[in-house]
Amino acid sequence: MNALRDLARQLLEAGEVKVVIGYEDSRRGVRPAFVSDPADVDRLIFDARCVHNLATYLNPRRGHVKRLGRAAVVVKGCDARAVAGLLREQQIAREDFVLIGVRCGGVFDTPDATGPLDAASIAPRCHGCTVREPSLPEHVVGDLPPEPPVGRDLDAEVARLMAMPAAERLAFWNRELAKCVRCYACRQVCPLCVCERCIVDKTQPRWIEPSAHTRGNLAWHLTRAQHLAGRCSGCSECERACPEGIPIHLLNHFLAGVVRDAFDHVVGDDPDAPAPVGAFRKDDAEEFIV
Amino acid sequence: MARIGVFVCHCGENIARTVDCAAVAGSVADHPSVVCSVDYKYMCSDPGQNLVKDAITEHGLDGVVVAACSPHMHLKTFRRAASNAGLNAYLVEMANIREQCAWIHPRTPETTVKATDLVRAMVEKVKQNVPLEPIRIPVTPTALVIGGGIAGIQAALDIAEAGRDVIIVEKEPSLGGHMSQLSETFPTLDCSQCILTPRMVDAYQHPRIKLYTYSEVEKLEGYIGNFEVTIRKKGRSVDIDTCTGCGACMEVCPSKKALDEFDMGLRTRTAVYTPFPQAVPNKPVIDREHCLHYKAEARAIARGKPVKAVCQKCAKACAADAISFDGGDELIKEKVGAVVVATGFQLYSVAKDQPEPYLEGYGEYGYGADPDIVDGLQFERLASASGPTGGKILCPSNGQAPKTIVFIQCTGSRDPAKGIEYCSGVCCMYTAKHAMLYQHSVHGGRAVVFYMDIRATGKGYDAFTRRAAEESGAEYVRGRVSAIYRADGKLVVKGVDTLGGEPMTVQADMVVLATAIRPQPGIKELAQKLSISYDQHGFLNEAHPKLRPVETNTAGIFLAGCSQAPRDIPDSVAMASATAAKVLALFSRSEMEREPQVAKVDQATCSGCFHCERACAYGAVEHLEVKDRRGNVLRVVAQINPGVCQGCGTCAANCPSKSIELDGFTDAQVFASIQALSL
Amino acid sequence: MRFGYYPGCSLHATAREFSESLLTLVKALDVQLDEVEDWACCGASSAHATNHLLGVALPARTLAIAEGQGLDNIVAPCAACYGRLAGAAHEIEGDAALKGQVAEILKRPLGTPPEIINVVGFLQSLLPEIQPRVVKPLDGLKVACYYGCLLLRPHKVTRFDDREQPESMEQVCAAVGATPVAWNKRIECCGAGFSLSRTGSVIRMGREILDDARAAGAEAVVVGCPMCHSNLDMRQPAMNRGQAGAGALPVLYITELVGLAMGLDPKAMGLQRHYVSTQPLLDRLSTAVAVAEGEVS
Amino acid sequence: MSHSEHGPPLTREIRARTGIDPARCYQCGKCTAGCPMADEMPTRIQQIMRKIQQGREELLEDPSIWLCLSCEQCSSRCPQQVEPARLVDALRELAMERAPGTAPRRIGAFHTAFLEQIKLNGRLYEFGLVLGYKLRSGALLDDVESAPGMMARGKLALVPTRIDGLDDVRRIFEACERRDSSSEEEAK
Amino acid sequence: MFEPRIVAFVCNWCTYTGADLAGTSRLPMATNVRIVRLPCTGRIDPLFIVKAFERGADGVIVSGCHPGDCHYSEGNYHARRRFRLFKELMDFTGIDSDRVTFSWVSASQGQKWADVVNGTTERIRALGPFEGYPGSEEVA
Repeated sequence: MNALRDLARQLLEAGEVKVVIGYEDSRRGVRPAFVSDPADVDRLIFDARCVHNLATYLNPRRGHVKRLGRAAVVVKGCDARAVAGLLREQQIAREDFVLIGVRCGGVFDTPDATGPLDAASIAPRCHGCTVREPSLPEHVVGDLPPEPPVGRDLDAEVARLMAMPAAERLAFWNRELAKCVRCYACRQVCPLCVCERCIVDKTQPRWIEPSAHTRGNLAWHLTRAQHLAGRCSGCSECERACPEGIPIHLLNHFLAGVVRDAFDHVVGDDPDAPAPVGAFRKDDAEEFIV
Repeated sequence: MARIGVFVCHCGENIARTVDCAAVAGSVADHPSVVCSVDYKYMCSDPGQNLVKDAITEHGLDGVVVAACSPHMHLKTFRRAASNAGLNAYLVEMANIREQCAWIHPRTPETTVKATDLVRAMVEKVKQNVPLEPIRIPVTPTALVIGGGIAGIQAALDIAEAGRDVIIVEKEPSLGGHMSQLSETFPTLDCSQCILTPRMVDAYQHPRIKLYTYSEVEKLEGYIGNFEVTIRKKGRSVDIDTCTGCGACMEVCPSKKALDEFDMGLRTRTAVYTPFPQAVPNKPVIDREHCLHYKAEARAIARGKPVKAVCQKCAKACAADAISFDGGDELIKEKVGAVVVATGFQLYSVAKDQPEPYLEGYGEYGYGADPDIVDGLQFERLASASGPTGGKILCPSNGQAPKTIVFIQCTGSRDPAKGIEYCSGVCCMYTAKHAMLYQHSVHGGRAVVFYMDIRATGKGYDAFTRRAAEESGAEYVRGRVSAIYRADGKLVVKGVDTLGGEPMTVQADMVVLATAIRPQPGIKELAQKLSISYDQHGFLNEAHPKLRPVETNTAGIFLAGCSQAPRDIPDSVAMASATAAKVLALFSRSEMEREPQVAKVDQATCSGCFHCERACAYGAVEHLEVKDRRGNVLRVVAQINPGVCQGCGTCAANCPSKSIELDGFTDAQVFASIQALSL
Repeated sequence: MRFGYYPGCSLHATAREFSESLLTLVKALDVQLDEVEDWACCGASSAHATNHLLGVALPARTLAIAEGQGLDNIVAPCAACYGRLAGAAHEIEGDAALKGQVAEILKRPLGTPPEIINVVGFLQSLLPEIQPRVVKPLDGLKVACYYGCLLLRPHKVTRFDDREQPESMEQVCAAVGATPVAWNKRIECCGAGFSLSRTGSVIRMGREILDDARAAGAEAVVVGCPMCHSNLDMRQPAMNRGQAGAGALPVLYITELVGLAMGLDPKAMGLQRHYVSTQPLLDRLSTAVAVAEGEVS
Repeated sequence: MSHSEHGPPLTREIRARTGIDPARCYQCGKCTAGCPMADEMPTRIQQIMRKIQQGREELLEDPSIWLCLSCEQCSSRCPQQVEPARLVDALRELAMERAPGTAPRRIGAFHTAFLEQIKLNGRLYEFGLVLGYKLRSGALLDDVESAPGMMARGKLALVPTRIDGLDDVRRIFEACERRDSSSEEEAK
Repeated sequence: MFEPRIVAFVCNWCTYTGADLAGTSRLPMATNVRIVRLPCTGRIDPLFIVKAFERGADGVIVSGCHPGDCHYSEGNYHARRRFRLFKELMDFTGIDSDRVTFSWVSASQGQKWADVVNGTTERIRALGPFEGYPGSEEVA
């Protein structure tokens, strides 16, 4: 914690950055904090409630954050994957910001969680985490906390669904997607939704119906999932942001599995690693094509 | 409100037999914004076309749908007709109610319904069509030919003869390439020099051909019709224009130890040299690795000492005063419209040291270290009248004529264990030639040819190999050689006769290895400079293995000769002429006209993720900086170069925000078709 | 320095001088060899030729024991044993299924097998120790280094410096003052596998090899394989029989040659056990040997 | 191996046992050219390869497969990396299982005597080997000259050394022989 | 009998030409399929398929050049990856991916095109109308 604050103070005092984007405590749990005054660095904290993927504030769509000036962003190993994604797609330039990596022992599902971090309360994305020690950031602070408890595994969740008869699965998703009110919170929070003009906002022609109806909803969520395939950093902020509690991250997680098995690619935090998007292998499997 | 005309063709009975054309025309007539809908026996006939033209003027149509055969058949026809009538050609579409309806369905109501649907869908599409103009790209009618071997010379001459300018870049000091090293050529056994030299001179003297020898391509920028090439002219130290080619410099040069590349190291040459007597231009160059002055200069610089003039006997001996030790490399820029890559080949070496990690030499052949184990090109030099032995085939070790000679085909080729799995194509033929040349030169000698298969598919080729076996009496033995070593002064060749099923050992005086053909060293670097692709061995990739064998995936860049795959002289020459034809077609007009089916980026909504760039096989996507008034870069967005874009639309489908449209198949057009057809 | 050690059957009998010379040598170099406990025969040259699994399982037992002993390498002087041990290690490493199968048969766990070192590699690695101890360089004794097959092949197992033109044996010999001759049959097989069963063939093959060595001017043949040795040494009279000008050509283990250069006692190294007398050769080097004996006794 | 389902039974069996696809052999003969036994083999190694491709069962009775020294020169030089020596090992293995006693008497005798020794002592007792071999092969008078020489040179131990882990060795033999019979059944 | 409506998205160079060949060879085919001609399978966005279903199609055919034959040399490779994702996603969301036929049909494979058309039609007939959108009628 002190290391984090000291570093933040140095960066601000040295004028290396104008703002440090990290986490702070609040009555309703942890929330993102924007610290621009060295005197305020003690607001900054990091613990298992720091769920948010702050990389999203580097997303070029967030002009208002940009206007705050050069930023230092606190990222967990998993968040760094999103930063790498933005770099990979030339959305941001590495020299324009500073990364403060934090060693992570797993996080809760929600930022207002209380009690111990255990199998029940830990976020599914922490399952089998390999990036507790971030590698992309120029600064890494804190000691490596103990191995996180083994909790829910999304693969199991996917398997459970795939085990259902197709009709049941369809019913499940129709039920879930029917709830969607098309508030696009999933899009807003996503660090990798970088489009200047999202496809749902394209009117000529209108590929995706904007009305909150299963047809448009399905089209929207299928499209969103595909646009994130091979790019999604797995932070599942979309799901947390969803006011209707739709398990939308499952779609991303499922496709991540497909990308891994079919294209032999796993999204990592190396900005220079080639992405499977807009790429192919001549021997990609095609058993589904007659 | 659009004004669409629909014209339903009977195609004689072809369509009318199963489709009720009148009904189709009738039911489409009251489709929204259809202002005229007629059917006629033969739409593609003159009266039929006139029907369309008249309707365009009469009804002021802004869209035409011809329901007839496949657009592959007549779309151009009707588009031409329409533009003659003053309607933009790209406002015309065809509904295919023949191949994909009338001919595959019985005469039932459903068939007519389907035909109507297809027409309606096309009407909906045409409503979304916009006028397009063919894309015109200015063309610089000058060709760059990389490589001055037979392929390069042929391409250059063909293009120049057709009245276009050509620039040849050859990395050696002379034109000619490998062909100039050959003694005779198969299948006619005429002398290589005799047929090649005139071509070299023609190319040299041609008013439309500019020749850069001892030069290499440094950089290529731009796109089809509009390339700019940077050429590195290596320091020659001899002024070609003032040099008279008298050769006095070579006589006085004290450095005589350099291995003669042209003679494949079978003799040495001086540091200032012309590669061979018929060299074009016949002007020497100073080899800075071996020249005493340059060696001293290098040493001095290394030690940080002042550079002093050393030797320079050649300069003193030069009456024309053409030699200067000051000049270094020179970079020259030229504008060209097309590029022919004819960089040729090198021979695989059986030596232990290999240029690529995946290649292995032949330890079992003593890595070819024995002086009497030579490769194909060395043998050519031994057999060549201008060669080190004046055309007598003699063992390098002792200058004796080999009483017994062994030729080994497929050395390196078709040998995955050594790293090369492909067939080199020419070895069967030149080995047969070698066997004949040997028999002509060493009477009563014994020639044994170890081969795997005889691949002699060219005209007169098989007869040629038969002659080698039957008339010249070369012993053809099918089998690979396991080992070669020297014992009691002989080269012991441990082979096998697989047809007889017997091991077979030959005591030979000379062994000739028909080593594999490999692309030139540095080919991959060149390919990267030209942004064209290559296979794992470095052979350059053609655009389509069957239908576009001399084109690359980069428009305006073409391939000739061994740069693309192992080839013999006739094939290389034919291929070179093919590239010339392609180049000349491109140069036939001052502007290239291309179908306007290209992608466009909506820069307002592009977020610059460049998924499009990754997906483009043609490198048509460029980065465009969007700047504010003060010139600060706000965003970088994608921009598509219409000259390079081929119109496949892969970028459009890859664009997450649908900020790319493909003219002719815009989202609006596709959307309209889907709407109409799914209901 | 310590190495694991697998003598193998023949070093206890037909190749006694090989083990004697090796042990004398390591003593002089104060290198310690830890013998694999209760090792069994590697199965060469019958097991792998008739039952693949057997050909792997037998040496695998030795590997497992050595691993248990905590040896991370094993010197296997006998080229046949070396081939079988290294081969087995290579195979079980490359084939998890086989590894499991063998482990089950052995009722022993199989981890990462120790590195198997052949006698040439062993001596090469010891050259820094050996060279300073060379009291009497072999003043240019012309030797034909004979690799045979087992040391060299399969290349993917032995990873010898060069499958066709190896040099490591020559390097060792040159390092102790001998002059390796260039000859052709270095990597040909001598047929030892058939020494008993097809003596005729073996004589033919051995003869070709010896003739080539002589033609190259060799005064001795140097080997690293007991089978080659017993073959070229014991059967040499038969090989030379009826060969005009085929003088007896001593066949030395490379350990013996190095030992002589270090002035070690020829008797201790078992040179008297050879069929082809080594005496003329010893006389040629007599002065050196005399000095050496003085030191040893 | 991807093609293990193709080809005649023998070809399939060999492919299954070695993981090498005999179809890769393109009959260049480099194996025969370098084979030290080529002159003595009725069926040359390259011809053996061809017969494996054809699945010719008579290979299992062909003495040639017993004339391979396993010197691996062929494998080392095979352009297609087919490893003929390895395939021949597999053939011998098969022959022992399916057609025992087809090995030329002396060679068979040698192998049997050899393995007998290992089974008995866990190590090779060469004197025993020689005796066993001679009894089996009937080559009683071969090499009589060398035996005494060996004694004199202390090269023939007169008592075998037995290892403690003999039952280990026995178990290994049993397991491997079991596998033989089982794969024999598979073959049937 | 249920007559499904099937939309086919095909590339201009291989499959469209193959379909023309099927026509010139007069190969009988079900009348249920309507072709949308596109330059290349690379142009096909999965949304085309989604939209077709939304608009009432019961089945979809997607067809282009065999790998290595693409007129644009790589378009079909990119398409193949897109289709892989889309197909898996259909299965995951329970939309029967049997309603979509992915195929490579070359310009010379008229018969194969006929088989694809008839096969798909039969399959969709068996599956019945597409009802992936409960309450579709609300806005339809």
